[in-house]
Amino acid sequence: MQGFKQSILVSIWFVFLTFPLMAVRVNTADRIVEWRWMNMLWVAVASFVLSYAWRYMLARKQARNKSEESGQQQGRVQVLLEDMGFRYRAMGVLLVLALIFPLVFDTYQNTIMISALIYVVLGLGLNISVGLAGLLDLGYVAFFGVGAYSYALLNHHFDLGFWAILPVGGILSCLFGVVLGFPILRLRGDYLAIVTLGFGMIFKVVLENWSDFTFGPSGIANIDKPGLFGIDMNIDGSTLYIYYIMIALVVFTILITNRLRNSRIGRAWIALREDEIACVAMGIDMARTKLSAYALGAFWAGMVGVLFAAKTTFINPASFTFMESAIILSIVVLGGMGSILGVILGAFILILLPEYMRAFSEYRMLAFGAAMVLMMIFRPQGIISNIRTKYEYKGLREETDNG
Amino acid sequence: MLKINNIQTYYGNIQALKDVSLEVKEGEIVTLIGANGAGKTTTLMSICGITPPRTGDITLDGDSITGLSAEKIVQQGIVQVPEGRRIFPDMTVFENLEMGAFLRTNKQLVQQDLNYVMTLFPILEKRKNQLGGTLSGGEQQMLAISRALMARPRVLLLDEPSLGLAPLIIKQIFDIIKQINKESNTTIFLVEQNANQALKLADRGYVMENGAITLVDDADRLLENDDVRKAYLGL
Amino acid sequence: MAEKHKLLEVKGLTMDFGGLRAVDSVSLDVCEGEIAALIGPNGAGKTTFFNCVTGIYTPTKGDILLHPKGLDTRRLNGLKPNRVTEMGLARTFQNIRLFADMTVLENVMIGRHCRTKSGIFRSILRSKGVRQEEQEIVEVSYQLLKKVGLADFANEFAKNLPYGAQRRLEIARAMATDPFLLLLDEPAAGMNPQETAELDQLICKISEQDRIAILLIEHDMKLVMNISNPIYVMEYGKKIAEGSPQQIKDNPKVIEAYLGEETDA
Amino acid sequence: MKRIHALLTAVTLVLGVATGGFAADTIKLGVAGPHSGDLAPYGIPAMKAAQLVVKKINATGGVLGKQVELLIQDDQCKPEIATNTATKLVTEGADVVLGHICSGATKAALGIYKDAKVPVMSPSATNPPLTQSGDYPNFFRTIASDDMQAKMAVDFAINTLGVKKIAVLHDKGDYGKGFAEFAKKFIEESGKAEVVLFEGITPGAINYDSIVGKIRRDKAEALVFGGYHPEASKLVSSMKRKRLKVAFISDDGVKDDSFVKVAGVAAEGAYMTGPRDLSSIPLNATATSEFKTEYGTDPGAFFQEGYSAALALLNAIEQAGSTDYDAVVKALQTKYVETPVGTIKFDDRGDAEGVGFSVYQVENGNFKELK
Amino acid sequence: MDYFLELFLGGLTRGSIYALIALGYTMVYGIIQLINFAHGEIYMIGAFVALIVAGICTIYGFAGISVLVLAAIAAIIYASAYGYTLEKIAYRPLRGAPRLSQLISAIGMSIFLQNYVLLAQTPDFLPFPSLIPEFAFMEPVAHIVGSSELVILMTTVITMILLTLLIKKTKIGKAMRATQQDMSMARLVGINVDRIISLTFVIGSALAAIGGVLVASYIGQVNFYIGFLAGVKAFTAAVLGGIGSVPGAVLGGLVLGWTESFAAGYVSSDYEDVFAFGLLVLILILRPAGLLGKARKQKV
Repeated sequence: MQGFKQSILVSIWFVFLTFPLMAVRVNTADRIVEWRWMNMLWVAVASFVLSYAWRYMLARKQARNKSEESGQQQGRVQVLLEDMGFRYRAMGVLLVLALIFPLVFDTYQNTIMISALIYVVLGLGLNISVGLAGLLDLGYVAFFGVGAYSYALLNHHFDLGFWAILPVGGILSCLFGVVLGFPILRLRGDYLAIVTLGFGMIFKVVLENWSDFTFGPSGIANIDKPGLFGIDMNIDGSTLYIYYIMIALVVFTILITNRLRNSRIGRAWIALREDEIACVAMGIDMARTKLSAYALGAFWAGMVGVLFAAKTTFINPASFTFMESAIILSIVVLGGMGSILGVILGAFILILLPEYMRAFSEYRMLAFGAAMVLMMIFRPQGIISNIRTKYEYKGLREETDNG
Repeated sequence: MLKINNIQTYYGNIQALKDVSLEVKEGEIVTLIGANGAGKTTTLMSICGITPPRTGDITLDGDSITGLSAEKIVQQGIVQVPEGRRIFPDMTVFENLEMGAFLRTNKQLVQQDLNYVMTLFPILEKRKNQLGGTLSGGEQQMLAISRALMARPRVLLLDEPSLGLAPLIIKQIFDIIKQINKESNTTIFLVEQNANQALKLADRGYVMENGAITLVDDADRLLENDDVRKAYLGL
Repeated sequence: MAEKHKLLEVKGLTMDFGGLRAVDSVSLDVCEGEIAALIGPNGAGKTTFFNCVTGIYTPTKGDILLHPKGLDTRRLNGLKPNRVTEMGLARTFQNIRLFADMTVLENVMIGRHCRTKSGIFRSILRSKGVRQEEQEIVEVSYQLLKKVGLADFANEFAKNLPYGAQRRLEIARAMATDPFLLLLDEPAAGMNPQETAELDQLICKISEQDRIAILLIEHDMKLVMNISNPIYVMEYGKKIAEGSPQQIKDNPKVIEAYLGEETDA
Repeated sequence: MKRIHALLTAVTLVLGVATGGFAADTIKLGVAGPHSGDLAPYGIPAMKAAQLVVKKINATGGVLGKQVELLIQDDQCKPEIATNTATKLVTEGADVVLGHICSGATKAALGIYKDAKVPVMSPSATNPPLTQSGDYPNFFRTIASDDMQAKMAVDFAINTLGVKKIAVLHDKGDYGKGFAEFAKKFIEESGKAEVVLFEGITPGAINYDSIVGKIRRDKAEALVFGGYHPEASKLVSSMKRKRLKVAFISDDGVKDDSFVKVAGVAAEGAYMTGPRDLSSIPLNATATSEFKTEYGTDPGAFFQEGYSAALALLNAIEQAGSTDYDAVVKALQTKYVETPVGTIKFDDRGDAEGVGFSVYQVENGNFKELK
Repeated sequence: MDYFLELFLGGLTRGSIYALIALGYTMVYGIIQLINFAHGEIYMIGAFVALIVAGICTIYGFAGISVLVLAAIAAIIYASAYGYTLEKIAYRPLRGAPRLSQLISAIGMSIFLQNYVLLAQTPDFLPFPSLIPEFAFMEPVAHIVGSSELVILMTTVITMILLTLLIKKTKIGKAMRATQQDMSMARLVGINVDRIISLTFVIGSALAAIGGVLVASYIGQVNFYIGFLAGVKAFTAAVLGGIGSVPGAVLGGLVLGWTESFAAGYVSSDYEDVFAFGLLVLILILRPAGLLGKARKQKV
């Protein structure tokens, strides 16, 4: 009964709230006022129903928090994922699936998949600085842009090929990260976020204005696709080719970020995220560690930027807006900060879902925004929370053997 | 008047209070003493609703106040002077006092209390328009007590009013606590590390160790009790 | 008796925050093999003193000198915390500062960071040397966990440990940096008597077996009196007493500082 | 292993046959452009135009006796999404494509259409290299390219208005900056006037007072602006507020009813280039009234061009008698078609012949064509 | 000289708008340390509601400054209601969650609100009826300042004075300051902190709505996307001035406005934004807490 009353109130409140925007449509240009009373009914009904769902979910979340406090329990998936054997097998299956995917589906699907894979690498790269080292970067797309423009420009002026530039793009972007990283290392948290946001914006403005160098807003067209011993490929062929390059790049990225994460450097990043002061007190050089995380994150964006330019064959500053940075960040956070598998899943969901929801194209950004909020409220650890690394201790085995 | 029955308070997974029970009767000065980290501050925060206990019950005049929000508890007349004084640093002394009377609506009575605390601590009158953060430690403590008095508390909770203060000022402050207790019949629950001073002031005392009450007695007797000394100096 | 080798020598350390003098020309030595204690009522400036020594604050005045055995004397003033740790001085924190979302073992492994050196590229390549180093880190860390009695929890998240265990983990983590001097900030806070007793043994073990000198801040007097000598007492930022446990116990100034003025009792 | 391989081959074969083997019983018209996001106002009118045209044609029996099916895809004007969109349209079997709207997205997508042999017609992509570079033989447009407009604007300023000092501004976008750069080039080439100021303004900024002050300081007699109407209205309003009286000359992106309605009196006297007056063309009136009955408002930007492009594409298929690429392209290049922008055919680079351009001036809230 | 004055005033106009919006960021940040990324959208909703009210009025034949006032009142009410609801839905359930989660939620809300207005209304730019009576100054004053600028400046000044009075003099304002300075102490004196947080959102939103109405009537057009850039700029202003500090937000807004204006006037408007953000980076490097911000000391 109380819930009913509450829902009625919520319903009334939302009718009031949405009234001017939903019920009225004014076209001041043509001097037309349109009244849409039916919308109010929809709002009333929807908010009534949703408020029930909302309360139910909140109650469930609270119950879960309680049970976690008294004793922790893990989801079944999480347990399964921590089983190394299962992980290796699952990865093998995924890889096989990824390899036969383009043979089964058409070029469009491949193109979409390439986009998603690009975001996988971007997510994994940003995951290094945000997920592992805890440095919030809202201008990450700039590094992506550096990679894309390095290829586009070097290809345009010097006719350098994709394979030559792939590492160069990464390295340039990495250098760019170091140069930008230096002055802002002492900034913490939110300040870092706003400064990186500023850098992202400056980057775009420079792209737009420095016409002599970047060709300004009209961009660079006819960028070469990746070559394969000079074989001429049609669109299907080259899409397929790029798809496999992309798969290789993703595997490469996963391999290396995974190795980094489980290395001495990676542990230092995580420690930095957890507690800066304890971290330096343990003898970790904060400046160097931060810088390495920032620059390595940039490196992947640069690499995949090269591939991006090669895939679209045309780039202009419009591809490097703040929204892109926000989407990449959302991938990392939705997927689960610090978790490689999570980031991959996050990228697939955020990039593929809107693609396949094209039918509802008008509503998909609305849903996207709402999903971000709801995820944070009801599953803040992301789809897959970070999996703890287990280290093997040789001595232990010997001891038990002997004993 | 204020009664705590078997409360257990946790910070996350860590149990800070283990089955704590104690009672403060009307008009009394009761002190809770113990070494650092024993759980004294947590006891106060549990009473005030900032860290509500997970189990157990707290009553005021027989009515349960467990689980009430902090502002409701203030409304009931339980007001705390927290550890470290917690003056609003960027507000003037006068504004800090006003904040103390936040829940009160009778302007006349508030004015009356304002005059009262100004007579208790004449220095505050002088510092009226100075920012709270610029006061000295002793002045801040006086301000913190005055701010709490502005709420006309029935039970005044004091958390380590002697912390970091010079002996002379501690004495001054303890005298005034006594005065407050006498003049306006305010019940006082005093948490202190400075056992000698606190026990001299109080009627009764509780000794806390590791989140549990280990001794209860009249203050005079506790003052003589060697166990108290042990709890502190590990003799 | 021969003069003991001074490992840490602090001379006239002063720290001001704005107008507030939190530490007022405090001098203190820690010699080889000692378990020294720094005590005093709340707010006396002990933690600030620690923070100055470990490089978190740069002191206003005074000298902090480290005399590692067989090496040159180093002046620590103004060095960054990580440099101080590299020189062999490790610490724990009053409000436990573990890496909550890392496992117990990983926490200790972080301590090994400054004693290992594989860089980014070698980590990517994961050469034999790196693997060996990793294994060594794991083994050293594991041994340390065993020493503090946490080996069974190696793969738990640090945040899920009970309070007392977290404190011990902090000690293990600090030990992993191979210090010759360990600074413990209230290691017994929040522990129950049994845990405190275990801690007592652990600290003695560290001092005797590993030959690490210890300077601790502690409120648990029983612990302090049991294990430490000398004891330094601070009040209002100043050092008011130093000496053996017995001297400290009998020192009226100390008693006054702790229990309040007793003159008219 | 061998078995898996065989299976795979079989799967691919079956799928290949399945996709390739469908009998085409409809004519598929792809429509691509921004339908969401901040640039949606430039994409949606063309999309609606296509819907109107198809509805009308289907009602009268379709093309070549087949119904026309619309495949509508949103590209948000982003190059990377445009390539996905293009691939999607190609795999769905679009015979011809109306789009894309933004030049950048168009450039990114064209390669895919070219490989798939799909003729593409944009109602709005005015970037000159699209037709002039010769890289995109499958590209057509129903709008004149930026350089044509810029040339006309500059000629008008120099020869008709006789100004000597010109400020050239743009909105940093590909369209606006392209136009401005051409304008600058033509002014300098003419030798009759000088460019005293060439700058980009920030779209979305609260005011342009600084730049207006600068125009005054540099004593420009005319302002040539490349960009869209929201910034243009802010500029002219700012100029009016600041009592700066210089001729304002802009492009087709500004020749929009919204410009007059937003800027109000400040718009009076402003010049802009645009397709020549279409009101005399009967089809134009028809299209507009169709839109008004359907949606109740005035059509927005690029509606006429979109409508024309849809007509031209479908007409070409009808004329060619099939959806064969070469035949359709040939029909586009040879057969005239009546559209709201005039009776047009396309030259071999893809620009529409017969799309006339004029200079307009705002007079009493209307665009008046200057002969 | 009058060129300088012109730039100065142009910057002042811009800056006062930034300041109005920045106040919302700074007040919210001061209390719960959250970057309310959706604040720009609240500004946009304010402008849109004003447009709807003013549009209906003018279409039915009313005009003049009273319509503007009515529109402004509606905008303030609705923006406040949206701000209030925003806090309840997107931020309150996340109280105590990691900062990053809150920020993501805020970004999500920003995207949601933008698209909500896009779908419920129109993607087009809509003209805002001109309701401020134009009156002309004499030359050369006229080309430095006009009536719309005067309205903006006066409204801003009055709003700032009212806000200052509210914060300094009223009980509720003092409670807000107390909460900002020490949240748990504020609870201990009986302040309902949740209510104060809601109120902060309401006041911040109202200020943004005022900014929205001013801009809408000044530039004469509104669409669903205007909140983004304004939001980013205002946030920059807030950080520049020292986030959490109310006078800092005002100063930051003005400094940013002037920087942009002078950069555009004396250098080139091509790189206006580069100057704006460059200044931000520079100031944060030199004074990490912003111009008037106070560095929070971290307890070790």
